[in-house]
Amino acid sequence: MSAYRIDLAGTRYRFDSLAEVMACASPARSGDELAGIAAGSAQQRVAARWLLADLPLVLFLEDQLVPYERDEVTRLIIDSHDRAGFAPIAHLTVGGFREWLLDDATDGAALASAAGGITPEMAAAVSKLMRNQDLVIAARKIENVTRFRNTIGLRGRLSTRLQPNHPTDDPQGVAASILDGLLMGSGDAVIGINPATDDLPTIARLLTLLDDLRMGMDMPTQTCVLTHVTNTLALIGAGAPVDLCFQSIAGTQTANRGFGISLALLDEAHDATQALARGTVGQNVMYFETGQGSCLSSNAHHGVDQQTLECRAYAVARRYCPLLVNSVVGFIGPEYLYDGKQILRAALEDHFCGKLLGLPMGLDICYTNHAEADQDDMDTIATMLGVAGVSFIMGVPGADDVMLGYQSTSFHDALYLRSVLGLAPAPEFAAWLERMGLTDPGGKLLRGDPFLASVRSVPALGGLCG
Amino acid sequence: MSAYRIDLAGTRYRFDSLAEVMACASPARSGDELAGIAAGSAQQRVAARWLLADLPLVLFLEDQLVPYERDEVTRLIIDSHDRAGFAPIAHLTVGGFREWLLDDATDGAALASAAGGITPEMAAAVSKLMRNQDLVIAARKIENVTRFRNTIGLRGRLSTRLQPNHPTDDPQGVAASILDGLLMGSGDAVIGINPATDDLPTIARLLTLLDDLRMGMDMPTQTCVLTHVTNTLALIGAGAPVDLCFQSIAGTQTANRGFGISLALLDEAHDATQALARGTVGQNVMYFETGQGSCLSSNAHHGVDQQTLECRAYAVARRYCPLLVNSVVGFIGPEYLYDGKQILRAALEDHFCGKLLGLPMGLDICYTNHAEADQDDMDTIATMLGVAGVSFIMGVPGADDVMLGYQSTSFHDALYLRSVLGLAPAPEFAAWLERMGLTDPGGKLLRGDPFLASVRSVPALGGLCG
Amino acid sequence: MADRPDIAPLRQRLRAFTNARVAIGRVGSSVPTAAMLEFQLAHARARDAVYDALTPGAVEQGLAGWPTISVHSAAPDRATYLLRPDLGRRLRPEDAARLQVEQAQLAIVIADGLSATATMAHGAALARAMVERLRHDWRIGPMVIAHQARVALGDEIGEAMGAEMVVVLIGERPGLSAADSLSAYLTWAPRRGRLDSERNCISNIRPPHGWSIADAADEIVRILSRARAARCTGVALAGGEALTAGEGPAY
Amino acid sequence: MADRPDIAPLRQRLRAFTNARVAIGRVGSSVPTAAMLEFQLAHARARDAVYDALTPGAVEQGLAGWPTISVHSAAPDRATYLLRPDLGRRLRPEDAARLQVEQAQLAIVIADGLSATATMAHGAALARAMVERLRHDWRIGPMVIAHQARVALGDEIGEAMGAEMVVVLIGERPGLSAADSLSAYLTWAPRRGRLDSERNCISNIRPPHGWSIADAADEIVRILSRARAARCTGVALAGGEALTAGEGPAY
Ligand code: B12
Ligand code: B12
Repeated sequence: MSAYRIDLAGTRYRFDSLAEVMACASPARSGDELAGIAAGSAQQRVAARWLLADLPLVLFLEDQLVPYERDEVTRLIIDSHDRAGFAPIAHLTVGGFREWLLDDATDGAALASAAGGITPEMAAAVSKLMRNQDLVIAARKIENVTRFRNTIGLRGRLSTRLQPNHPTDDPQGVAASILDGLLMGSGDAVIGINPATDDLPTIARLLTLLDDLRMGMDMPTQTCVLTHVTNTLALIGAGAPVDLCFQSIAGTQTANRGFGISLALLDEAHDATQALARGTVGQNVMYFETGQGSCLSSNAHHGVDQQTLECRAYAVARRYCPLLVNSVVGFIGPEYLYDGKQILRAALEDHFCGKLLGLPMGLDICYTNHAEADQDDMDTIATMLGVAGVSFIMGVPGADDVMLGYQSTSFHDALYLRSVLGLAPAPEFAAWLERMGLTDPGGKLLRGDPFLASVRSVPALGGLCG
Repeated sequence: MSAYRIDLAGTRYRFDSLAEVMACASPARSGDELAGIAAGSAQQRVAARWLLADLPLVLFLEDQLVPYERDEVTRLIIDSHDRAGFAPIAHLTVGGFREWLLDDATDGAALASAAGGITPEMAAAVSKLMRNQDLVIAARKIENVTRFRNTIGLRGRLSTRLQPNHPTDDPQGVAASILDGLLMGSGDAVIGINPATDDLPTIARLLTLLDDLRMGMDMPTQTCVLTHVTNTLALIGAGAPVDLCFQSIAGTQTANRGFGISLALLDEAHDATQALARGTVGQNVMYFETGQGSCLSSNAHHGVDQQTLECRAYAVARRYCPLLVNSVVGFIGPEYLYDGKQILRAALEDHFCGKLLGLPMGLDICYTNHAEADQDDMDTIATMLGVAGVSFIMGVPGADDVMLGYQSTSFHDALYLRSVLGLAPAPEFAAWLERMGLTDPGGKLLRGDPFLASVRSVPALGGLCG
Repeated sequence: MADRPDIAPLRQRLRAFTNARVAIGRVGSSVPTAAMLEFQLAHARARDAVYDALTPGAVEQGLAGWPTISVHSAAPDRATYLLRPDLGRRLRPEDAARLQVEQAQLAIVIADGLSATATMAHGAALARAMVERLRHDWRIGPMVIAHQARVALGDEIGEAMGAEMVVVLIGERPGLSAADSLSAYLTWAPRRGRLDSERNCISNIRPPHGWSIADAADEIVRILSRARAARCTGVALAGGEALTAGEGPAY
Repeated sequence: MADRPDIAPLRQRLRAFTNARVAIGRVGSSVPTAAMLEFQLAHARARDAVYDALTPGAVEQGLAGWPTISVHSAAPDRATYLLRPDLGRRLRPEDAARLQVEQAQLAIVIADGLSATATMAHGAALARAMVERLRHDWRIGPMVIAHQARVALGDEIGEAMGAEMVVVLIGERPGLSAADSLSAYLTWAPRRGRLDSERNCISNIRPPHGWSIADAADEIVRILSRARAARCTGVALAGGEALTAGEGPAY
């Protein structure tokens, strides 16, 4: 750990560590203020950025923000670093890296082959030098494609996680939301329930419900109950129909311990899920969720800013070639992301950094009622991410999650994005929607009456279809 | 003026006038708070919206927010109301009007033929019920095309006003900025200077400079010095090369008097400018600027909210079939639009309402240093407007207007929008850019060396080209 | 703005199974006006619930004379509370001393959390139901009414009162469809620095839509007695339910 | 991050004619890193200028002993000032009375406006240059140093002092490239309710880039004597310059 200094407009700024440079270079953010590591003034923030711009990328391989000896995530990052991928950018400063990313000559292929050589810290650093439009331009270039029963992340596509939560995990309540979502063209990324309970029999029942629905309607998609990875392991052992293994992950070993996980446990879960070999077009089996603030929230932040820590969670994720990764960007509350502006910025950073590191990034564009945000902000964030090429977003009935007490994107929001940006669902799912009479050949949503008639015989839909 | 009441969630809300309903239904905005007419609580705001949603559109033809007898803008609105255009929507409430606008069955043609039947107050009212995404969806449908030496407002196009201001109106300083802008593909909407002075000889010199440059480079675009309409009339009289007649306008007679104008004066200016017949592909000759807050700023707001007054300025504008209209949305400062969120919202409203009323809407996406906004906000606003189909934006060197002391969009910002949204300049100008070797046949910007060589002979460029 | 006649029946069927905003219809890609305004009203009310202040009188009234003591966290106001959860987890210094004279085996805290609306609606009733069930087995102190409180404030309160166990009844962050939902967080051997993994939680206490008061109180009693036997709460206590996956759908 | 070598010459040529941010180069569609950071630094400094406080000492020092009197507008702080221009146009009540004892023909106000940085940089020097030129023709009162002031605050000040004319030297809103630009606003027969069309303005006083102090003072003197003769300022006074359009380019 060495000190960093810069003279700017007649003032000398001093930072005691690389972590301090990174924290001060971040855009204003309540979580970094809560942690006491944010820049004290706008000029200090610019000074930190200027300093950062001139630091060589290789420095991040030497000066560890979280010590190698004490953190398995750092060890993962350093030990798996792809020197060959890094070669084309090894000579750059952070400021030069920004320009390389934005240069027209740097295309998707160049970015893909560099991904393994870019560490989370490098991604975080360069993102701090990027304006919102830079984050859009660079993210758009990157196409990270994954497959299970359909193909996620192709250019010109936008998928959705259908999120049919219910406060008491009532199967018919869940099914009602799923039916509503399908009628709105939602569900190609995954149909995924956050269970209200950790009770294994209940979760097993939900998994069976989802599998019966999927098979009954012959849907080319995957399902998931977002319970703890240990539960999923137990359910796999008991023969429950598990498509994807879900887990929340964070950027430090200690924070992951707070989540009750370790790399060893994730390795085990990944192997067990892949052994089921339930995918048809591919075998990406993991679904991870992340979100700025989780390390601070569990007191495991090592004085590092929340956005850099978020990027480190992506290093954990990419070890497992996940089908889906999404940042639940406004979920916890205003103590980490204060208002619509901070949520938007964090969403663009998470999306860009995740994609840069090679991940199939979706976003849970959301806010809580104690944050300074509203639907107008969600519309803005969704549009920006749509232009940036987000892989998937959430689909929640009417945007109101009645179990988790927050607002996410609605089925309508996805239709809006698809319509104004000319995007389509995953190709296999789009074909299914058309086959079922839910969309016309141009992909335009229809009323769905033939669909309702045809799925009346699916037992899991019980009396819902009338 | 009658009172309006509604019961909502056990509370009775009462509004003393339609103006009060409109003001309370507006999204939170510092200018309405300054005027003392904003909603006092979030619930009161929703109550006003609910009430507004159920009011019939025809009410706005009867209950005048600004008295007919005392205001020539009101008289213009009422006397020029197009009953035939209004017929298809005459039966609707404001809430139903929103749904009509968003319905897939309502296409651009339907909207164009209704435009003359929609009053500014109806447009303002429905916009208050629209989320940001609604404002995008509806605005996108509308294509208002105008022509002078090129064609502005076509779908898939984005034009720019090249704004080469200089603190002392120095001709070479102005020319330097113009050259920079052309090298960046800017200038198809207009090359327009805000003069630092009202001195007629200086303005005449600037007009001649612009005309010489345009002819010297054979550019299919128009030029303008944004001085007061009386000055332009005098300059026309003196034979100066005037392409477009500029004027700032507002939504009430009193506010316009504050600007030193009246409809009669604008009529005269319009006629005089058209008589010059300098257009080649069309004869739209007026260029208007507006901006929320101008009426309140001149104490001429009649207790009406600033967004409704802004819409009334559009009624003034459409009388003259202008080539260009733009709202200078964040120019005055935080007392009217507090932060990035309020500027964005106002920008989307102004853009949608202007287009709905039939205008070729551009936006000066901007902020001042005493507002809570920064470049990230500008990126967001520009992207949203790009998706919404804005006709033109400003192009200022490095986004920094060194004369007016505010930040607008840069040449780069326009390139960004064109690249991520697949937009092109006005067709005639795009062809010129290619002809001059400034872009390749795909529209991609080149280095411009052949252009620099070829314009070296234009006298107005003096020693600039080296 | 009325429902399209042909949408209403499906909506009614789906709405019978969930209070999620299903089958709200659409115009183009957009939400119909009425559904949009309902959403905005719900949002306005949820925002108000966040800023609602806990009036001790409202709680005391429901406690039928059981003694109370009011304490404040170190967060002086709502704005600070929202941005500084660390302050909401610490007592205002003068209040710690006041609590030390109130020794008890079981400390019950009625806290505003993120919804004083929820606390005022259900806090006193649940506390009373707990007392009825527990007074013979536990020495219960005065009800601690806590302002600008986070869950972990219970740790310092319980520690000051020398309690074996603390139960914090606290307003959950208000959702659009539920601004009055209460949670109970149970912590064995409360003391500053306890982790959330060392607690248990019963959420969604909200008659008639969520847990009833009686059922929630029974569940709390059940956990309390298991905790006393195991001398712990949290993940160490959880588990025990056998997994019988594959038993077939229950719908 | 260095300039591309082939861009520098054009940049140098263009920059010689304007301080606009011309020829900053591009990477793809974007601004190069160094130019972006320069912009951000300028923005940070302009923001600071807005919040900079006017220290009367800094102004008094430059006035070489000329008496001063400090007044405040009705806007109690900067945040209020920014949102409530109406308050910045009214005197704090106690200050009006203090001014009434200071009768003068010409009132000179040195006001913070939107950039105390500008006021502290050039306010005193310009006021002194005015006094030197005017003291024999005008009875000048003490310099009024005004805090949280808008242009129109001069109307109430001039009225209280019984002045024929008020000159307000006030900090312009800071731009990115000029955070220290001063304006002079001149109003004949100042009284509350005057319109902006009844004033004249000299802006961009900012040596060495804008008006020099001497030239600005001369221009103010010129307008003052014309105003005295015409007994008005504003649009009624302006004009007079003959139009000689078509005289050909001057570049
Ligand atoms: C903001 C601004 C405005 C705003 C003012 C509203 C507001 N609420 O702030 C608006 C957009 C309304 C405006 C309008 C005009 N402005 Co103006 N404006 C400015 C700007 C960019 C900043 C002013 C500032 O910082 N003031 C300091 C703060 C503290 O003052 P304030 O009390 O908050 O605001 C008052 C003054 O700004 C004043 N004011 C603003 N413009 C003008 C112009 C004149 C001639 C006068 C007498 C007063 C005046 O009105 C405000 C309300 O009382 C300056 C540029 C600059 N470098 O100064 C141009 C500037 C002052 N304006 C200018 C002009 C020409 C005009 C217009 C005549 C344009 C037109 N052709 O219609 C109108 C007329 C205003 C009027 N009613 O008489 C010129 C003045 C040139 C000159 N030397 O006379 C300037 C220098 C810009 C330029 N170079 O073109 N303006
Ligand atoms: C916000 C929230 C979180 C946040 C808390 C961080 C924060 N800074 O607020 C995060 C995302 C970290 C979180 C994590 C988890 N949560 Co949680 N969370 C919630 C939520 C949505 C709101 C909580 C609230 O309003 N609290 C009130 C305020 C005033 O309290 P606070 O002091 O500000 O915040 C504390 C509590 O929220 C507490 N907390 C949050 N979740 C949980 C879960 C358990 C089991 C415990 C003991 C405590 C706890 O931790 C916070 C910090 O001390 C509730 C839903 C609900 N309806 O209540 C679910 C909820 C409480 N969480 C739940 C679960 C299952 C979890 C996890 C175990 C998920 C997982 N599988 O990893 C983890 C574990 C947390 C831990 N470290 O032990 C369940 C609990 C079910 C139950 N009856 O046991 C709930 C009810 C949601 C649900 N139905 O699925 N959660």
